[in-house]
Amino acid sequence: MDLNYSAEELAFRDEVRSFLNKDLSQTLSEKVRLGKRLSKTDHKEWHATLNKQGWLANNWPVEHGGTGWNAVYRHIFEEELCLAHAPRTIPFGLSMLAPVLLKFGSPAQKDHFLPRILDGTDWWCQGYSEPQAGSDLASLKTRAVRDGDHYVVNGQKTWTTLGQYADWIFCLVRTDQDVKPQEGISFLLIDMKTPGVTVRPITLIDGGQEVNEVFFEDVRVPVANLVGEENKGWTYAKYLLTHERTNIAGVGFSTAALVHLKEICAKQMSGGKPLLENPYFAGRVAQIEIDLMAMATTNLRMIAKAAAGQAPGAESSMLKIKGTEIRQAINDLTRRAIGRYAMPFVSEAMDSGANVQGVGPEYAAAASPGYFNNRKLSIFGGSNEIQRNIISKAILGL
Amino acid sequence: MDLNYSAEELAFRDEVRSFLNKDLSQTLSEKVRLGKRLSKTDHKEWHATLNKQGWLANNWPVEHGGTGWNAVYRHIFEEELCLAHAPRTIPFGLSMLAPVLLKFGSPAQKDHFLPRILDGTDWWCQGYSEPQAGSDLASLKTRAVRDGDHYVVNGQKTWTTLGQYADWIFCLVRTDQDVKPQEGISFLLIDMKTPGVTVRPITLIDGGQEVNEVFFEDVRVPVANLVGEENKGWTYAKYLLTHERTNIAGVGFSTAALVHLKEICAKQMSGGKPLLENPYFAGRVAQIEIDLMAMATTNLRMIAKAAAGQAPGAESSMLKIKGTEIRQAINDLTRRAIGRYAMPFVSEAMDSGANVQGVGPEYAAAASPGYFNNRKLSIFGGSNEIQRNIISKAILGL
Amino acid sequence: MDFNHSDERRMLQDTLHRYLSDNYDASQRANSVGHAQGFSEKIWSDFAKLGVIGALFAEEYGGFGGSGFDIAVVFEELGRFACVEPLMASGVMSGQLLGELGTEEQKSLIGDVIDGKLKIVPALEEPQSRYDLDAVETTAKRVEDGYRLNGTKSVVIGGPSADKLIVSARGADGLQLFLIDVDASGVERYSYPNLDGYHASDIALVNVVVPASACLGASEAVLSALEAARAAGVIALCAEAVGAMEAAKDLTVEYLRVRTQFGRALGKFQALQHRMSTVLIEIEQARSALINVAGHLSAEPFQRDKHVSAAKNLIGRVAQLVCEETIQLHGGIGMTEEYALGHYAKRLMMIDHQLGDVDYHLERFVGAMQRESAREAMS
Amino acid sequence: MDFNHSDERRMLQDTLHRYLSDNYDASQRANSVGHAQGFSEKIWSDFAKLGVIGALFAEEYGGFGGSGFDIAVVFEELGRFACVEPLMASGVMSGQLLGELGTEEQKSLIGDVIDGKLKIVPALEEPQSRYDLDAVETTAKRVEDGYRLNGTKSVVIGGPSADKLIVSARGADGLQLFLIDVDASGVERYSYPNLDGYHASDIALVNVVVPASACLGASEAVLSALEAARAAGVIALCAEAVGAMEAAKDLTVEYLRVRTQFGRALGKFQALQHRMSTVLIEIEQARSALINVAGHLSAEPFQRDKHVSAAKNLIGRVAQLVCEETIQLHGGIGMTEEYALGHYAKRLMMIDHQLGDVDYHLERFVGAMQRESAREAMS
Repeated sequence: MDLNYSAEELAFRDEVRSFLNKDLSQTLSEKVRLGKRLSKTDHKEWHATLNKQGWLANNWPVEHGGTGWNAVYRHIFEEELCLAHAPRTIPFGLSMLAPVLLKFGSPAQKDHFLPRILDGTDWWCQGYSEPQAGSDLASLKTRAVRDGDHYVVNGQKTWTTLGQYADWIFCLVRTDQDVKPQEGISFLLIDMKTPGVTVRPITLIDGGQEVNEVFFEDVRVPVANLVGEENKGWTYAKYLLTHERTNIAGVGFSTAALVHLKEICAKQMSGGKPLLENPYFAGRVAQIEIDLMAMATTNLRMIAKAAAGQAPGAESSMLKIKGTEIRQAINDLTRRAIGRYAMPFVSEAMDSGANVQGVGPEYAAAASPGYFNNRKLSIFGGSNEIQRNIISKAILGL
Repeated sequence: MDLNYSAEELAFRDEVRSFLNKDLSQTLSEKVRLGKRLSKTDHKEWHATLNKQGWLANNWPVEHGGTGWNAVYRHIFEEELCLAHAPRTIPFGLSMLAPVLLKFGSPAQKDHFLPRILDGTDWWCQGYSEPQAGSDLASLKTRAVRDGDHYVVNGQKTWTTLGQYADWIFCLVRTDQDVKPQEGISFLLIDMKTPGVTVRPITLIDGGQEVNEVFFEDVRVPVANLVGEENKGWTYAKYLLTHERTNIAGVGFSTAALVHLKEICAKQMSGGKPLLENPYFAGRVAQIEIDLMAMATTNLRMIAKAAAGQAPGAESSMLKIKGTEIRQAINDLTRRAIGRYAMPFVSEAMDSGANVQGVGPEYAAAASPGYFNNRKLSIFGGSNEIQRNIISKAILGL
Repeated sequence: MDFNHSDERRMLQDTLHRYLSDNYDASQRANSVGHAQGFSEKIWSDFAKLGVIGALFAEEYGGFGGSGFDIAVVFEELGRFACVEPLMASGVMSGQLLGELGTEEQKSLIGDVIDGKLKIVPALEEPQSRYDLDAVETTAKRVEDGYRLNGTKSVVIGGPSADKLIVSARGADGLQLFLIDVDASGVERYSYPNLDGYHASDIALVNVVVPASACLGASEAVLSALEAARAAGVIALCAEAVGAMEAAKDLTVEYLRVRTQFGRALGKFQALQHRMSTVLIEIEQARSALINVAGHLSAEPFQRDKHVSAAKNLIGRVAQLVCEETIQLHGGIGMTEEYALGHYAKRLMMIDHQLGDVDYHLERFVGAMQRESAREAMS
Repeated sequence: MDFNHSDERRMLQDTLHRYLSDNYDASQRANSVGHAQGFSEKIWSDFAKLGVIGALFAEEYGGFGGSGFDIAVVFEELGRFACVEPLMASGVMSGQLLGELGTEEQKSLIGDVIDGKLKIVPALEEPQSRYDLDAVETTAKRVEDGYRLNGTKSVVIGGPSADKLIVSARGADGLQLFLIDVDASGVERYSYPNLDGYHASDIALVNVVVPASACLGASEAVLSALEAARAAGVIALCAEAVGAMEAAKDLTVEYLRVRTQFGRALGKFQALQHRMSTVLIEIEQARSALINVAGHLSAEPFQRDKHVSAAKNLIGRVAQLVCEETIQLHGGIGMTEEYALGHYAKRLMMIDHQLGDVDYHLERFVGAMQRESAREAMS
């Protein structure tokens, strides 16, 4: 039993730190720290920076341009990026589609698509959820009907994150109506510029537009864009969901958010003293820090297990639930910490590079929108209720 | 809208107070305040005192020796008794059996049994739960088979509160095996002295023996002791359960317990100051007091509704849940308040009239046992889970 | 004991309910939210005509209400319809302050307020004051025939539509209140919407000179008048919250009934049923806390303020539960701006940031509890 | 980074697990609980033979362990079997104090402790001290060749079976520790069982005269030694709690599987499933907190004590959740003394009353957090 990093791991951490020091611009990290909305350009620039360093695809094998890092290295890397307030990488191509292509894609698909993810040619988005499906993913209705060398796709996807920026979408579509829901699904790659594809952004209650509806009306997709076999899409989807859950606990995000919260508490005054000296507020912050200290170790234990080749199973559901609870609790305290300046909402002031005057201290603007935005954490990626069902089945055998 | 009592109600409250001042002995109220176990004699004496005053049967009609009070008067009465640390009256005869007899009993049963409840001749207990039934009451298995002028009863009841002191037990028994579970149940009155009745006390984790198993082996019960019609017992049982839920919120108990907790907090020292000056502990106490202030009003609103003749319905389930949560939270804080003296357990010192030396301050002994004992509040009388099912059905229509 | 509203009060509530049902749909709300000053002239003048503003004032000032329960019934309906017109700012708190402290001339303005012609808005809090009404750094310097005010008032809800402000300032005479015109020289407003659709202003006072007659009451009475005004304001906020909770709950119950997942209505899943039952129970608690505080508006200050803190704390906690659970039970749709739930959820959370949040009032309640306990120990 | 125990430590854990499985059933436990001094001679001497006591001490004192993780594996097993032998009292805390402060002669006693022949128990807390180790009112007056001790030590767990005590007292030389015999003149023990089956004593010291050689170390080192001893004790308590939680969870999962209600296994009800999943998640958190504190026993005091408070706070909260939820999910049967669940539930709650409860350690953690924050602001 040893809670410390090895010398090699520590050296790697230093390497990451000095890279961030050098290549992550202050402008960009300030935007992230203050919770501003990033532009498409911000995201693309950051991907390019990481790609130049060779660190963009940190969960791909080396032969495809990945780093080949193990779980501990990936953890160190992700944590350092969070603490330095680097932008998140966009996961749809890198960590969702790529693992599926690597495992189930044709050689032609791998050769064509993987490099384009790395060099930023293709921005991918995810076409899973549908308006009537929700947590019951397998009940999806978007249909793809074979017509010669094409599938003709009709239907609608929703909650498509950053779909408005995407060049391509990977979709689950129904190719057989007459079998059990899970058995008639295929995994299709669709060029967003194909006629018949329409994107409609959805405004969320934080005022941002990060998700979209995507409509398909007689969209013709070459059969070559089918991944794996027809009607086997559910298998690939489940494989993808396992990968989606890497870093599911969000320890790095929570750690960075807690640091930010404490900085705010040191500046906000309450009864003539810094808020962190108020026992009620300090008690709340302490409680979260205590929970986070434990979860960081739970996370490392699961990572060590994964690095040793043991399947994560229901543990990732546990991490998802606890991780989102902690992040949401930090968001909640951040909102509270601000006091009355948590109310003003100058939406334009939150846009990347906007020059509109905000209200109150600079850290105030994103607090309440951030609280509301992160309600999504317990809803998407398999709602926390679905995760509890998984735990009950897997560990309790109930 | 008026939150105050009327002049008549205030006068009645004063009358109750002066009665308690005069007729509730200090010895008895001290035992209750300190959470000691009451003896059979303690209970019987208190019933006799109330009966002498004419206030024992406060939910019976006047013609049967009751007070005829409305819901508000009953509420005032019960609250005053709690605040004065009077013992609870034993509800099995007074508030459970009696309403059933009054509504469904034969004239002979009323004439025989009701006066004996008042004058203390008969101590009743309740034979509902069975080992395999639990919350699923209707699945009970104790059988009564007709044999001439008798039923022959075989089976087992459990969780029979204070059954070791009882003279009689009212039982739900199965008289027809071949119909739906609810339809083959009858309501039977059984003399505990009948051959074949055995009582075995159950020790609970607080060290007390307040519940029992009751075994029936070929127990012969006169047919005259059947209440109402054969196989209609479920109707009577449901009627009884509604009555069991009077004062279900336990506002008076919680109020008295909170006063007791604050007295403890004023005496216990923490870091050289009274515990009530510790912001963390005081914050917890305040939170409960705030919840209790609101629940007291919720309770009065429901009482006002009941007094106006509106059926209580799912509201009593809400009161049961919130009421037990608050009482259990006060028990929890009382245990915490004591500090290390919450650990010693000199069981004999808790018995009524025992002369064994306790450990630590006099209020310490009952704190932890009281915490554990009151875990029952959310289990019995329809577990809080059952109450949530009721709420979902009734109000949500789910 | 009587938990029924008087006939008059029930009629007022019914009238307002019907009016808002007929007139305050999503598009009307969007108009008010989108309006540069955050309200609709039409709705405001209708409120005046319907007697909704008058219901917030006592008869002696030309109104026909002003009790805690009058405020409660009005604001419960406003909350139920997610109404953003700044009635609390203009109708409740400044009314209390003028009534308590105003000169006859100042009180005479209340008639215009009731008629909907004038909006007088309290501007009390400052960037560093958090929720303390007496942490005032704005200065009032005596000058010939009056005072010169300097300072900043922050997040003044209703500020953009205000005609006059009641500002607090500290000077040689202690803490004072002044009634000033928004277009007085040196008053600078920076206005913006809040997240919940209300509009507010940060207001800089730069050498604003006011006559002595602008002063409200004697300074020794100011703090207790501010607490009384806070009590009335808290009743309005709590009632608004209860209305919003009921609306959010109704939307959610309906959604659980009709939305199916895995072949069953969501409402058939026991885990969701049990969570929804908690929401119901806690909303009943919130309603009781509201009744308690509304019934104690004219009680002696110690008891009144204990109920103020109890209610604001409890309702803040329940509001968060309702907000988070109703969004979670809805899933993604509950997070879209298009769907009404979000309006209630945002308002419920922002109410916690007005007149003291859950912790602020917990701390005040603890203080009251400790004083009571010390008093009992002495007696 | 390595989350696996060393082979030796795993072997120790396996050995102890097998021994307790074979020897510590309900009736053996009842014997220990019912014993006038609250332990079984047989079990104690077996612990010594198996090396369980030795595992709690470092090699320099004749043991073969003594690290945080050694303590953790032993006490997790003791907790899993609801073992009431006072190993924490005699093996962990007094070992730390003797090791840190003892004279050579005093340290030489550790061999007998490891062999199971001697029990040395710390008697530190007093009726008014709550959880503060330095709130000592027991007095040590210098007399010729020694000290005279007067005072009361309260709820000394393991007191009834102790041969020697380490008592704290305050005198002209400040806070000091003394090693005294329980049968020294003036030592009066009142012994009793605790609710969880452990036995304890209240100990009056009435003019107890001890030689100067009974004193442990210099007084300026006492407080930091006490905190180090507390850290070791907290590791033992947290590990015991984790073992008890696992056992309570296992009983409950099994019960949910086999118990039917309304024609279905209880475990099929989604509301119960979801609550059980919370219990599981929080037990994982508790295990992580235990690992954190066990891994920091020899860290510098500030970091060590931050983990001590974090672990004791978190595990106290989780213990209450596990206690209350597992009883509730069982229903009535969970409240009977006959069924093992109650033993775990009671122990879990009583652990909160040893060496500082949830609030005590929250307050300490807050203090550490504030000092850290102030330090960062300065740098």
